[in-house]
Amino acid sequence: MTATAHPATDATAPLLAINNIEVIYDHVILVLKGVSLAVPEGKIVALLGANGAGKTTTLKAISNLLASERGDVTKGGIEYRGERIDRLNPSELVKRGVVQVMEGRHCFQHLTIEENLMTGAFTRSASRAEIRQDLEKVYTYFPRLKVRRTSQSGYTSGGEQQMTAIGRALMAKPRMILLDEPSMGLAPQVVEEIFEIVRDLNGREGVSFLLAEQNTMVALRYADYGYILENGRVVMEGAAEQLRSNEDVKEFYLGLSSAGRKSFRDAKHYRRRKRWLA
Amino acid sequence: MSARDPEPGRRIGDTLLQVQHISLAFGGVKALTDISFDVREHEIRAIIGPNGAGKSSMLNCINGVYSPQQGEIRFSGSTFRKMDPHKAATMGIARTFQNIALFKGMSVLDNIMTGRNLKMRSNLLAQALYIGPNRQEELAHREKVEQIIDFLQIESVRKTPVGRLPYGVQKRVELGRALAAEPRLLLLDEPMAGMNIEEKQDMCRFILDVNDEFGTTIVLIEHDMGVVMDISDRVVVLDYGKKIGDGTPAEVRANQAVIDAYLGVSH
Amino acid sequence: MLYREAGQFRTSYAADQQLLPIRQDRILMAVLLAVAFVGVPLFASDYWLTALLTPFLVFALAALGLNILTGYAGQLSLGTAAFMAVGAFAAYNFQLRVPGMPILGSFVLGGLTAAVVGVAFGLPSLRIKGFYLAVATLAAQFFIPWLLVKVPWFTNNSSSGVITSQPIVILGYVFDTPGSKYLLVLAIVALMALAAKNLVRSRIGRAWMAVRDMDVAAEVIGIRIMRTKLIAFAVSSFYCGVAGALYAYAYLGSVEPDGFNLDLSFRILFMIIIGGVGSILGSFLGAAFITLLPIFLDVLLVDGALALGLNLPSGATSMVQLVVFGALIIFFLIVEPHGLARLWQIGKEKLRLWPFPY
Amino acid sequence: MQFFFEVLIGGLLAGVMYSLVALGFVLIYKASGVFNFAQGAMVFFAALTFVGVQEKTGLPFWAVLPITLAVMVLLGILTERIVLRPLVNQPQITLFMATIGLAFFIEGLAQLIWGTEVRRLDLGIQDEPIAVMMDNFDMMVSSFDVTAAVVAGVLVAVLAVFFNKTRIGRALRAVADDHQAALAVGIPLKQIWAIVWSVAGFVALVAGLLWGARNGVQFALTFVALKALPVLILGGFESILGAIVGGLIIGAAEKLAEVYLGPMVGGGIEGWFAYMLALLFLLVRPEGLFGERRIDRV
Amino acid sequence: MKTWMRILAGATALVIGAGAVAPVAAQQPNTQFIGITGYRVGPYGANGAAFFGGFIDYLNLVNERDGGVNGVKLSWEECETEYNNAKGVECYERLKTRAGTGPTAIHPMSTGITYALMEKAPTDKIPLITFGYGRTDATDGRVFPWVFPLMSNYWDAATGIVKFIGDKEGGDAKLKGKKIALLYHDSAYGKEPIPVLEAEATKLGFELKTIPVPHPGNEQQSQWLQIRQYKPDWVILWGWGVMTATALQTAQKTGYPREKMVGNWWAGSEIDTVAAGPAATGYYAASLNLAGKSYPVTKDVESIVYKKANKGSKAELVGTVLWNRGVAAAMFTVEAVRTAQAKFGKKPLTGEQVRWGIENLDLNAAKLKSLGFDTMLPPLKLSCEDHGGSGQVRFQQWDGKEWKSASDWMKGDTVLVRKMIEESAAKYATEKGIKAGCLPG
Repeated sequence: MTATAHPATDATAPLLAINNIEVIYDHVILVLKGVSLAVPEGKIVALLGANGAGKTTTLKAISNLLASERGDVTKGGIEYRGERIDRLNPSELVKRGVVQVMEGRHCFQHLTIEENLMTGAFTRSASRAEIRQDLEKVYTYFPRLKVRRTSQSGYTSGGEQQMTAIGRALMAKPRMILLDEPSMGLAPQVVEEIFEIVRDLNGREGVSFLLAEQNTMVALRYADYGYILENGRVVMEGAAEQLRSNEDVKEFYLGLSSAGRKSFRDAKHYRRRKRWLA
Repeated sequence: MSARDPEPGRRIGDTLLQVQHISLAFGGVKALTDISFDVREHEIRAIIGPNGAGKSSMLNCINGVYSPQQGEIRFSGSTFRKMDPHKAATMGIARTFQNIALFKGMSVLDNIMTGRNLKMRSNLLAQALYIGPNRQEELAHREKVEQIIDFLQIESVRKTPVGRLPYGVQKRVELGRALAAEPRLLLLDEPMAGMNIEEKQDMCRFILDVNDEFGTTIVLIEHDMGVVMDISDRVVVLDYGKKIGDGTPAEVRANQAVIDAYLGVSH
Repeated sequence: MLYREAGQFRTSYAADQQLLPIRQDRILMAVLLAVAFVGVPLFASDYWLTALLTPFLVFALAALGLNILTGYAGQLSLGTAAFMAVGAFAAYNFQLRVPGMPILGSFVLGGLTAAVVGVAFGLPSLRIKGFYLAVATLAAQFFIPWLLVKVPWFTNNSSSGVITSQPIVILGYVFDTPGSKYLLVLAIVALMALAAKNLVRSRIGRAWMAVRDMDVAAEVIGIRIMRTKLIAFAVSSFYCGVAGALYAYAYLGSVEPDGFNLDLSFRILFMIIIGGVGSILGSFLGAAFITLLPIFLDVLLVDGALALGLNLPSGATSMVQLVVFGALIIFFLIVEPHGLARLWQIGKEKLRLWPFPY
Repeated sequence: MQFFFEVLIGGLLAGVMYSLVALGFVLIYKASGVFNFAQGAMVFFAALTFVGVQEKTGLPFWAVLPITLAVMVLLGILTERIVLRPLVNQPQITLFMATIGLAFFIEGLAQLIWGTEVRRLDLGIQDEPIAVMMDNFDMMVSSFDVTAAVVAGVLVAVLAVFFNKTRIGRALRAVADDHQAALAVGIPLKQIWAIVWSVAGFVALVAGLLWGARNGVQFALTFVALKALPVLILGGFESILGAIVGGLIIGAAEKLAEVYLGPMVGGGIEGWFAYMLALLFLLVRPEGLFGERRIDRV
Repeated sequence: MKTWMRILAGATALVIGAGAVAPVAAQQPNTQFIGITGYRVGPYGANGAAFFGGFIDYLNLVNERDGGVNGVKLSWEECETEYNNAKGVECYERLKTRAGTGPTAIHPMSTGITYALMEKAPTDKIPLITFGYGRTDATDGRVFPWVFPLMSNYWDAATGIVKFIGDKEGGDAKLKGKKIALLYHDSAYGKEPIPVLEAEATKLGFELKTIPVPHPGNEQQSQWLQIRQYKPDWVILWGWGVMTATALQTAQKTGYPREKMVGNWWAGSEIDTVAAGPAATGYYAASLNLAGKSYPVTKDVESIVYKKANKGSKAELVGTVLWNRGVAAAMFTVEAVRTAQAKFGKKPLTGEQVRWGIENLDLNAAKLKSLGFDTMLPPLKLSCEDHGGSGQVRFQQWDGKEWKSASDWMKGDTVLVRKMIEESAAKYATEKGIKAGCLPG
């Protein structure tokens, strides 16, 4: 990777910087083994990797949602606008403009879509009218939500729920959204729709995104920069187009070999050595 | 790339499962409307469609978890208006779930052993005493289960509680549990959701091997078009509970209704 | 390294599926059984036998029963004491009304009667789950003692509702000393614990756990949910029923329906939670803890206050006891929600590695 | 017929008393998924504290009330902080057990502080038949019960507004649905739970005062929780309206059954009748009267 | 953090295991040890606190004032049973190991625990004193040599109440055609009076309706509506715990006069009436002992135990019905020891020796007066045949502030009661293969 492509070396300090953090669950399971990354203001940064690589853990370490899952950041630090945020509680963080949209949407099932959106504004001490205005703005991004505003979110489709989740985060007037697996379980068309909105928000509102995604193909199409995690470590990073053209990424994450995409039919099994373990 | 065998006709047999005019509604909300399709012996049949199209509901109707309001299901010669899950299991229909439905508190071995449940006979007293026939039975089935464990390459985790395993391995264990029942028809609900390419390739291999080696018929729901197009013989496309396409992967890919509703232009 | 298993190979599935595949466990179990069957009766005082060990075993059996239902089959029940009552009163009536009935036969029939009643009250579990079911089992908890009080036949027209157990005679030998009663209970409990262990590692045990963990998936692989749950209710109630009979015959000697109250049910529930839900060993550890803790607290507080020269009014010690008991329960749940059995397991893991930390 | 109505009305009014206790359960269950078995102990603690403070200080009702409320809020906050927070993400049964432990703790503590004596709690409401009803219809309707019903009605109305119309209420419901997500959008979980427990403490205080005035303040107040459980099953654990309607149904059915059915089977059936009724009802509607129907998605 | 908490938890478990191994003996040597299975927590904690408070206050009095019984100091240990049978047995077994003598005599203060200990006591040779509760037919000491339902039993109470109602109506003959409702705690305890009341109803020609109240009895709307419909002339209240107060409150609510309600002695303490508030005014209850502080013994307790030695249990309880009952129970025990000492010597005695002392207890009016009890109790004389010794009850009425005597010491239908006791005891003896007879003294 060339030095100029590294966002952390930009003249201004990055919006978010993670320095060599280690995360341990339950006091025993080491999930992140020293992860460093940076998100510059106004950019979309993708965090890529397989299941269990530590993407979600990284996001939760930033938003401080780990504590309730018996996880703990044991080393390293996280800075947002130059301020250490690793000991802040999530609510403080939201007030500072960092909001996470969790994997699997996590809408409040028994609340209507509009109520869901309203909860996003919980930390703000804005006037009713101001919040109303923001609500309308969210509806302009997601016209579909306006139509279904009174439906209980539990009864809406996956795509609508994902939109609700993002819209809910927007209600907090965030500067930075941590977006976890927005494409999971959604049809290709809906995935495109969601990513278009992400790009839109980034462009028009200047919201920065750190998005964890397995769908490397789509993610790299929309992101500016990408990090690839494997087994709790960053193994590769670079500008999106660089990653996209990297042979290894192509082969392992995009399923493309130089001779075009390999058919799943032709995937080979390499029989591994049998292991002895009771 | 589309057809699997040079001569699919020789591999694929008669109709095994026939879904006829199935309609299903939940409290007035229609999930499925008049769906019909068939699955032939030894075939890999994919069901695709956008989220909420009713794919999982379709599987749930086939193995009796939901009972459709209308229509019937023919499976290997018998016709059912309402299948019940237990009967489906005895007739040789096995199933995996979209969100892993493993028994979290049990080890991999025990999870797969439950798949043999229907094949075990010992009575309660014999089980309590754990002597003679029950012991023999347990050991015999353990043997079978170990074969599956070998096949899926999960030997090293056989005594691990499934809750502690990574997602991809859990998916594999769930496949193993379904295979343990030695099913004729295997229903797979998004077996590759949330996997990376490497894991997907592994899973495809397992599915194809099962299909080849045991001759198991497979019905598969999958979002990854690459996978669907590569490994399935025929594809059903659902949208908002209606069938909008049915045919070989090539046919489906060329179907304008399918492109509009689902595949989108940019794929 | 005390607990090293290296070098112990299991080369067949049969060897791998034994009850205690690890040699150290087998030795430990043998020692434990030897102590329980030989050492204790030789050395323990009557107080220990009557007031601590016998009730401990009886409660462990009841906890085992509840653990089968709640821990393995996932059906939370608050009616344990009621099923114990059924067992006790049924055994009493079989013994009373069937001439020449062997006492062990009465225990078994008492257990079976409880099993039948258990199945009847288990029927709602097919439709309702979780706390709804738990509260529904309270129906059994309130109904059964009422019925036992209301119908004089059950108590053989005892005006007070109290039944006094008949003497325990097996093959002419009268079990009337604390030691002999203890041994009888121990033998029964040991056998039934072994049977429970076998059940949970057989087909039915896996079916229970499957239904507990994910009932839809269990149904789809061909497990009959209804049958599995009802068998769990039956087996569980059988254990509770036998425990109830032993409670009446070997422990208290006389019981009244009101004695089998909600408190007792809760007590047994505590045992499995503290001991470990879904663990045979946990049932024993929990029973030991819950039986001994209040006594220990009692002794500690009374003697402690005396030793410190405090003139604690005995009322206050009782309150303090309640407070400490409640606090300890919470403390335990926070520290180890999976119970003492898990602590034991962790201890074993540590021993395995000892003296190396990893 | 007059007697039938008398029983019916008496039952309905008694049912309201059950609802009062059930409400406390519902609040906590809704917001934190905890089946708080200590609710009965909290009712006892509230009443005992009220009477105790009154006894010690000799202050009038309106002065003692806020003091007691403050104690209950403190108890609620401490409970959340010490018991429930460390148990976040544990299975429901573990939390349930913890609340049983809590019940023991509170019962012991309450009596340690205030003693075991039975005390009288005087709210100044005479528990006598309402003269108008008595004179005109020969119907016995208790003035106390009517007052209690009015109090319960007001309480429910206040709670309904609080839950549905306020920002905190919405946050409470959000937390009830998905506390992880609530945390993610910046709802401070700990404060919210502390609020819930405080509100539950407040409800316990209301119930404690009314029940205490009815039966005297004594340990048996903890038993009123047992009367509330069938109400909960019937009404659904998550519905405030359910707690009220469930209470009315249980109260009325229980009294009618005891009066008309009881004599046939030797009486005393009230102890289990409500449970049996709830059980039978569940067989028809497993989610309770107003409970959320769970859709099993697989 | 986690690890040390685990270790701590493990250590707790260990300590608990170890702690139970060596219960430290609390008693001093060369004293007369009295084991007390008491309860001060739980639903009946208030009752227990009053009773055992009085009990211990009296024991303290004997030590402080008299230096013990003939120079033998008293020692005791209280074990909390929570009114729970199983815990009661554990306490009994624990107390049994104490001192050389064992617990001397046990007051279980719970019918359930009494039953649980009934067959253990003869083997262990420890007498059970059940003052106003327990197994009624145990009054026949030839079948139950180790059980002493002192003074009066439930059937005495029931017939006594009928007698009292008869007196109020102007003679037994006036009872004919009257309607009496029995509102009882739906438990073994509550059902005790039914057979004898039924016999009385047949004999005296009144109508009896029995109405059970399910445990705990904190809700009695339907029962009282039944009473309202039945319109009985009298209501006999056989309550325990919260049930009594609730009954009084609900009676007021349904407009039933409290002056027509008579409770038994477990439904007639300040605990019951205070909780009911003004609703209790006018309510009658049978009693085994009078309330009040005017007796010399009470004054002694106040001045010596409370003021001088500062060992009192709770000043507010002094003089209440149950506190006085506890004092009386302790006095019976002490006097039994004194009686036995006359025969066996002035030294700590065994349970067996004390049993003889109880069976030969003779507390005539003069003796009671010398002990400072005056009229608080009726005279009492036990024998092998009669382990009650009195059979008398006295009625008190709640005037809104305190219990006031409302009758003399009186006896119910003693002939009927004795007959029923002997029948029941004989049946028990046959069942158990007991050969009835007096123990050699």
